[in-house]
Amino acid sequence: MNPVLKVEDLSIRLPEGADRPYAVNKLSYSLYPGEILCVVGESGSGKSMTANAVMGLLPKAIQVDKGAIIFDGKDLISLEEKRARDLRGNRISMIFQEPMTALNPLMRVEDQIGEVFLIHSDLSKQQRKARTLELLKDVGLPDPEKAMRVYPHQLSGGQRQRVMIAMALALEPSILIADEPTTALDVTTQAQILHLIKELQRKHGTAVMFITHDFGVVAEIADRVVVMQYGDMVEIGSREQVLNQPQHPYTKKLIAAVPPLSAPDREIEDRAGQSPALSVKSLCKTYVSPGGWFKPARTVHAAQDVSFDLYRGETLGLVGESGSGKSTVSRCIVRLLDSDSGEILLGGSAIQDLDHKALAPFRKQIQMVFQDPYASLNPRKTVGRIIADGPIAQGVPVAEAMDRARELLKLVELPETALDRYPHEFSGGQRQRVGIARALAHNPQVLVADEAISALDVSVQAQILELIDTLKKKLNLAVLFVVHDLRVAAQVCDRVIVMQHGKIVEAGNTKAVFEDPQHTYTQNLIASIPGADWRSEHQPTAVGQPA
Amino acid sequence: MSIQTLFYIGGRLIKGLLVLFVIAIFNFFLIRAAPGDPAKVMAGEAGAADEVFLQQLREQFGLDQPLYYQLWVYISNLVQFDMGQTYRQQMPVFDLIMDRLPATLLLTGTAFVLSLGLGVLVGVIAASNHRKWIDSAISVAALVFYATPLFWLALMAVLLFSVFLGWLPAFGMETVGANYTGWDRVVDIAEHLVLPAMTLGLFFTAVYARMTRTSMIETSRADFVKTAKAKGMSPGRVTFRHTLRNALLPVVTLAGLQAGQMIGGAVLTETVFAWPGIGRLMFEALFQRDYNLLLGVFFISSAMVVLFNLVTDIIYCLVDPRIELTK
Amino acid sequence: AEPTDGGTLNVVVQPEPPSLMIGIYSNAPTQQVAGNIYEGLLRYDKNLEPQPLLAKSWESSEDGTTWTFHLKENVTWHDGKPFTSADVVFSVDKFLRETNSRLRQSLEYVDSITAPDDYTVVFQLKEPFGPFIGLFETGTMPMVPKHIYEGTDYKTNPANHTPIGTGPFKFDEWQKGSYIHAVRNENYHQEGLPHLDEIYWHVIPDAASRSVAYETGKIDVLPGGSVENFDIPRLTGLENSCVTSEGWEYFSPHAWLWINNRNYPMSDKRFRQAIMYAMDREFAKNALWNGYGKIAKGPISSKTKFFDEDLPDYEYNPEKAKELLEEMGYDGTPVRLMPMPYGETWQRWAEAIRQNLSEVGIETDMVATDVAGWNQKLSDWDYDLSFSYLYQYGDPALGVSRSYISDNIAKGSPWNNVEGYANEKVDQLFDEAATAFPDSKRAELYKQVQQQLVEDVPVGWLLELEFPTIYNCKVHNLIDSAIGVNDAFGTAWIEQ
Amino acid sequence: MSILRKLSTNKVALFGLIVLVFLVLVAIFGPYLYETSPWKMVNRPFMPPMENTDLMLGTDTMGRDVLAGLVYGARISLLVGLISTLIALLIGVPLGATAGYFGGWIDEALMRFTEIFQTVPSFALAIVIVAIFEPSVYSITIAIALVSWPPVARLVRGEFLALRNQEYVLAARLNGQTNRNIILREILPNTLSPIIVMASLMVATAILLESALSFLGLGDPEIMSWGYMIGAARTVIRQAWWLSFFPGVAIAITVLALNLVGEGLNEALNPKLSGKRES
Ligand SMILES: Nc1ncnc2c1ncn2[C@@H]1O[C@H](COP(=O)(O)OP(=O)(O)OP(=O)(O)O)[C@@H](O)[C@H]1O
Ligand SMILES: Nc1ncnc2c1ncn2[C@@H]1O[C@H](COP(=O)(O)OP(=O)(O)OP(=O)(O)O)[C@@H](O)[C@H]1O
Ligand SMILES: [Mg+2]
Ligand SMILES: [Mg+2]
Ligand code: NI
Repeated sequence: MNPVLKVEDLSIRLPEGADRPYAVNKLSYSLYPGEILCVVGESGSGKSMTANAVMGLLPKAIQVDKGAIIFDGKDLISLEEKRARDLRGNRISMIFQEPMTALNPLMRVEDQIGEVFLIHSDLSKQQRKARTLELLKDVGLPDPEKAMRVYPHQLSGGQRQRVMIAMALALEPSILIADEPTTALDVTTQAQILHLIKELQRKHGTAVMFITHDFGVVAEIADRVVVMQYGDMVEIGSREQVLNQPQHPYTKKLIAAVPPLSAPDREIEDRAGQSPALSVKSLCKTYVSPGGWFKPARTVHAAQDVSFDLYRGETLGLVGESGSGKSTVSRCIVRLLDSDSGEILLGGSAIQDLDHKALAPFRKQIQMVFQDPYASLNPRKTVGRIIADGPIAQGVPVAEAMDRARELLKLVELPETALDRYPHEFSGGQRQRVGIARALAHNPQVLVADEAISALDVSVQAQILELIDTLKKKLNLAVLFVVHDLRVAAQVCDRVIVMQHGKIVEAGNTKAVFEDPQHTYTQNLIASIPGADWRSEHQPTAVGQPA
Repeated sequence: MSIQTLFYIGGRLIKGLLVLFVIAIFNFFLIRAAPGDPAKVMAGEAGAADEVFLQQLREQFGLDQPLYYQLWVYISNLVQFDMGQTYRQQMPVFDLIMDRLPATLLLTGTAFVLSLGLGVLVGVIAASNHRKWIDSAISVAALVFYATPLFWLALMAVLLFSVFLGWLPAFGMETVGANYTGWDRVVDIAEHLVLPAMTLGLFFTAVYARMTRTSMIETSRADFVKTAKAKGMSPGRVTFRHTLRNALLPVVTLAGLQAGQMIGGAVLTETVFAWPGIGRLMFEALFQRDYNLLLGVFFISSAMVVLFNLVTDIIYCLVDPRIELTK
Repeated sequence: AEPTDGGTLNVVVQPEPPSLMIGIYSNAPTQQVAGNIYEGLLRYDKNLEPQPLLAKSWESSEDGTTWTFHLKENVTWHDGKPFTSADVVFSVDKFLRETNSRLRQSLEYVDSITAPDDYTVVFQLKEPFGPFIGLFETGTMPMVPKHIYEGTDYKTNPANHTPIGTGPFKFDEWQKGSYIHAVRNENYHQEGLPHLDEIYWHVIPDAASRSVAYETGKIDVLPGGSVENFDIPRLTGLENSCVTSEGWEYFSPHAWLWINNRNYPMSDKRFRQAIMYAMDREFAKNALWNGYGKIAKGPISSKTKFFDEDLPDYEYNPEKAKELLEEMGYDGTPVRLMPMPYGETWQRWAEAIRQNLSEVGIETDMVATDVAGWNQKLSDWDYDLSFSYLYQYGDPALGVSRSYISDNIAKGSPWNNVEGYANEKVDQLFDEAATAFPDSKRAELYKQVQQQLVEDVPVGWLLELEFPTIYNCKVHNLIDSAIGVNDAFGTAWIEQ
Repeated sequence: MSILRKLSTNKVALFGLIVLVFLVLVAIFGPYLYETSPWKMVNRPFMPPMENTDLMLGTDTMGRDVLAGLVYGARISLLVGLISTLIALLIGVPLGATAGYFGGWIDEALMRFTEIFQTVPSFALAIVIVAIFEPSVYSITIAIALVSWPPVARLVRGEFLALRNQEYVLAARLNGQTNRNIILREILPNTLSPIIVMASLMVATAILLESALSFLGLGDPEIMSWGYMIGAARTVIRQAWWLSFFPGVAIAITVLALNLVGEGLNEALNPKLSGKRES
């Protein structure tokens, strides 16, 4: 079979002052009709650059240095712009990562899709409308008639991504390039979209270049896989080959870092006699977004009758889809939010109604690690101050607090020299360590980690998870681990709580919940995990251990 | 337009009226803080005056009453949309302002439309030639106009176009005494309008051009522009159908804010070009301590600002489906 | 050349008058326009000699206490009603007594006004009043129609908006902020007059725009003071541009520096004299007034009757000023200088004087105000040095004494004895001079007053101002009386 | 400082910066070159530029040295611009910070208050304030400040609204820091860049405003400023173009330089515009 697309010795130069000279270096591979080729690699490895080069959408400052991209016998790089335009959106189309921003907010769905026909065909208005409707039906939008008339902001993320797909497939292109199309979506939505892409690809025989950093997704849909690192292609091969017998050490490392889906056996301590470090009873929180003049107020029950106990030395997972209320619960617990009703007992004392002053002593006992390693550190403060400011605010002398900060840095495995540096001088993983050190500065008993690893690359995730685990044991912490990635939950949590629409639908020991989910929602959730089959039966590799 | 929108507009109007009301009170006291009073000014112009004359005038104007009473009278009249009498011209303030308002609206309206149209056009040209010489040329020109004092431009324009070249009338709104009617009159007014509208508009053209340029450049980096390009659209089409519409949103907001403010900003232009508008009226009223008139002008121009802001909001809502006129 | 009829005259009026009802509003711009609509009984030629207008003749008794006026018989108001002696009695005795504060003071000397018949009016004075015959000019004593105003509230009478007079031009339209339009009065009582068809008074608030308007031919007449002095040489240098300083004889504007005599250091005569020596008035005249005007020697203008030629001069002499200051032991207390907010020239003048004073060691703080604030501060005596210029109205009793007699020290007006100078001798001399008879006796008394005042320097006399009127040479006979452009343009005509 | 380094890579901004530094030097040291005041009448009036080497830019209506006026004026124009901006910041920043940080009715009340100042046409308000409190350097500065703070308040409020739920702010709250500390130490430093950019542009606007007020005759009569010079020269523009030309150019250049620097700062501080990827 002849490839539909051939990338030959492609090098893309980065502007001066970038972290490396080439975004993509001497890249060669082919894409065959009807196959799904996954391009994986960590952030910044040049995945998007390749895709953009194919589409001719490279930023002005970035130039193709050498090489060719052959499509239909023509080199896309040297092709004159007008001819290339005829191919774009017609023979080759693309969908992007952020469904929220990839659609023009000022145009109706119908017009945005219709535009493709307008540019590349001479269908009449009626025909365009009919085709658009058909497409929307194809991608499984509920009530496509109505969907035609709405604006993007009136659709959910998954729905928008469906619109994008409809747009991309409008003219039955030979190639579809999908740049991380599911990264911003929920597991269940992700599963649906992946399914949709696969189905449409089969139906139309489209060749798909699928960019992702998630090996689960690769396992789910790939025919062949390209692995990239720092602009180099380090490995290429069939899915089975790459996933199960990786050759290159980098690939091995990446794959090893993916936690298996099955929960390891854990010793279940009997807590009967112990008193919980944190006890939540019937917590309720409702958001009321104020209505305007004659606009009905919108109420969201983000937490309804949430109860659980958390003991020292255990990790309790809080899982559920986006919007299920996980963050709400964790923020109520640390009193960043005021709950409506229920009790929060910290070491036996009720803290839910304490005011700013009375709360101060309890602040030391419960601390939080945040999600975004970039947003959670004040860019204008040195790492030392970031860690020490909490104790200083509580009355600890500055010198003492700084000494303690130094110790903490050692604890989270950062060099002491970090003390006087600013957050932007650190990588994401290192920053998250600083965040943890800050949380530990007060010697808390309870640590709440809200999606503390979601923003990190897989390999870094593993390190942070390990750190938290070590610290937990060393300091006998009670950890509330909020996470949406079930693979992670399965690995690190002793017990899990599953939330849906603000309610707890299932709770229990991790292994029990994963192996025998009781609630249909939990079952559904687990089934949606991409690549669920891959590595689930595998012997669990210890977290973070290099393969 | 939905009922909700109507309610929204109603609500905004009520809020606006409240603001205006506070402004009226604030201005009332502000103006009374000035030394001198209208009677003195008028007596002063007479070149001779005694206490009797002053007292007569004050009585006539109601200035002999205690301040709180004057405020009460003013506010209770205002609530009935009566702004009182001017001291000098002895006519209802409202009538006088309405006499002058059309001139100002004509001037600022023309300047506004011109500057917005031209500014957006130039801004788009600059943005689509980002980092090329034409972009630099436009940016420099816009900056120079932005940095040059308005009155200076006005003076230079008069020198050049009226005195040396003799192409355009230097002042006034129409040829006095020519008694043109119909089309001739329109042409006559248009001729008079060119210089003041140009000087007033140039600054704002620069403002809009700069703003449009920045906004266009920023928007052209948005994901949906990439989507549009990925559809295989020509750059022109991408610019006009996708980038421009989104890039115009902040320009619309700014323009709305400035449309109202322009009325106050026209004082300079109206003075240099002897344009019989309310900017000049305000300036004169201030120095004549014509309290009622000054308050009236302030009230009306603030009302214009409120009105323009509301109109902007409505336009914004029409352009941007994400905004709902409900909060 | 022979006058030709017809044509439109375009004049600048600055600022826009508050009203055209000259009986109530006696300021300059009002008179400039309304002087064409209303008339007084007499007008004055450039030597201040009375000429007939609504009165065709007049005579006084031997002792100067009874004045009889014979009115013209063919005069009608603009609305067609005849003008009679009843109108005169109403205007002077009722209307103006109530509304015109300047005339009211002079009318104190009048015992009664009677009309023996329709065309005769008799003024009976309590005692002889020197300047009496100088009171009949339009701005001072305009005739207003009795049939319209009698029994109404004069200030709010709607007719104030549509003035009705007897003058050569009829009010037509007032576009507020733009122009005032008057048209020829077909039934004017002087045969063959007026020559012009119509007059436009243009309101152009900016001085530079006014001169452009003149240059571009939109305006024919720039009355004195309507353009900046700096522009005068340029404008008069234009082709077909004429200029005259005439037409200010009646007013003879006299500029001086108010010196607040109440406060140290101005309370010291030597300080005030030092100021006189410190000021370079010649420079100011040349740099600021383009050489127009004449340096004022004392309180009375050289154009006014009773001016004393032999007064001593205060020449520019900083050394002398310093000596005087030393002599008085001036301690360097800074004084406040409040410029007159009447345009650039006055602002510059203040800057020049500030510099003059600083050179002899008097430090000044400038106080900026606008017209209202300036009025207020002067009337409250809250100033050290300031400016003013006042009209002389052809007679010291009308225009001079008011600034120096101690009776006139009263807060609340910027037009009286604001400097707070009180000298019994001066009071007495002024008082006698006003009612002395005949003129030779008055002259003697005024001479004494002038000597005394110049010695005391209650105010710092600056300049006898001249406001040259600039006009297109095609306009003829523009100024034919002592009040110039403030009088009617009845005899003016335009070369076609 | 990295901002300076970034600025120095932007040629246009660097040019603006150099001009600005030069102006500041003139403003600080220039007056020492003249022993006497700029009001001194040194020669005959209306002397054109270059006629006398001592008076390079000629003399004005009263024979005063135009160059001396320009040099002294630089000080005043820059000072009025700077101080009024400073005052505007002192009003706008705390107000915006309080409104944005606390939200709720405090925000509502403060924003209504701001709205009042935004609704009155600002130039007109400035005129009235100066006229009423009588033209002096103080009243002019205050009037300019009073009409220019609302945008600052809005900007700061917006920034605070956006930042107050940033995770590092939440962390500070969890740490038990006081509201004052959070506002001053955590949030405010992170809003500085847009504030600096806005301030640099406000200085420019303030200089223009001052000159516009002077043009209308509302300048401080005690002080030689560029605005005064144009205002005074406006009536003689036909006789002596140089009198309004040079101060006009001085204003334009200053404002231009400030704008260039402001824009440069904006580009350097705002990653969205710098053409580089955010990270
Ligand atoms: N507009 C740009 N200007 C300069 N450098 C860029 C630009 N866009 C990307 N780069 C650089 O090019 C390299 C490759 O980036 P690319 O976007 O292809 O990575 P990626 O693999 O898609 O990463 P991610 O998973 O984060 O999307 C990176 O080093 C990045 O910093
Ligand atoms: N400040 C708020 N005002 C109104 N509604 C809110 C607010 N914060 C959250 N919500 C709503 O409450 C619900 C629960 O939100 P929450 O952030 O707790 O979810 P989550 O489980 O943490 O989701 P994610 O995985 O996306 O972080 C959602 O429907 C959300 O839209
Ligand atoms: Mg990417
Ligand atoms: Mg969350
Ligand atoms: Ni609607």
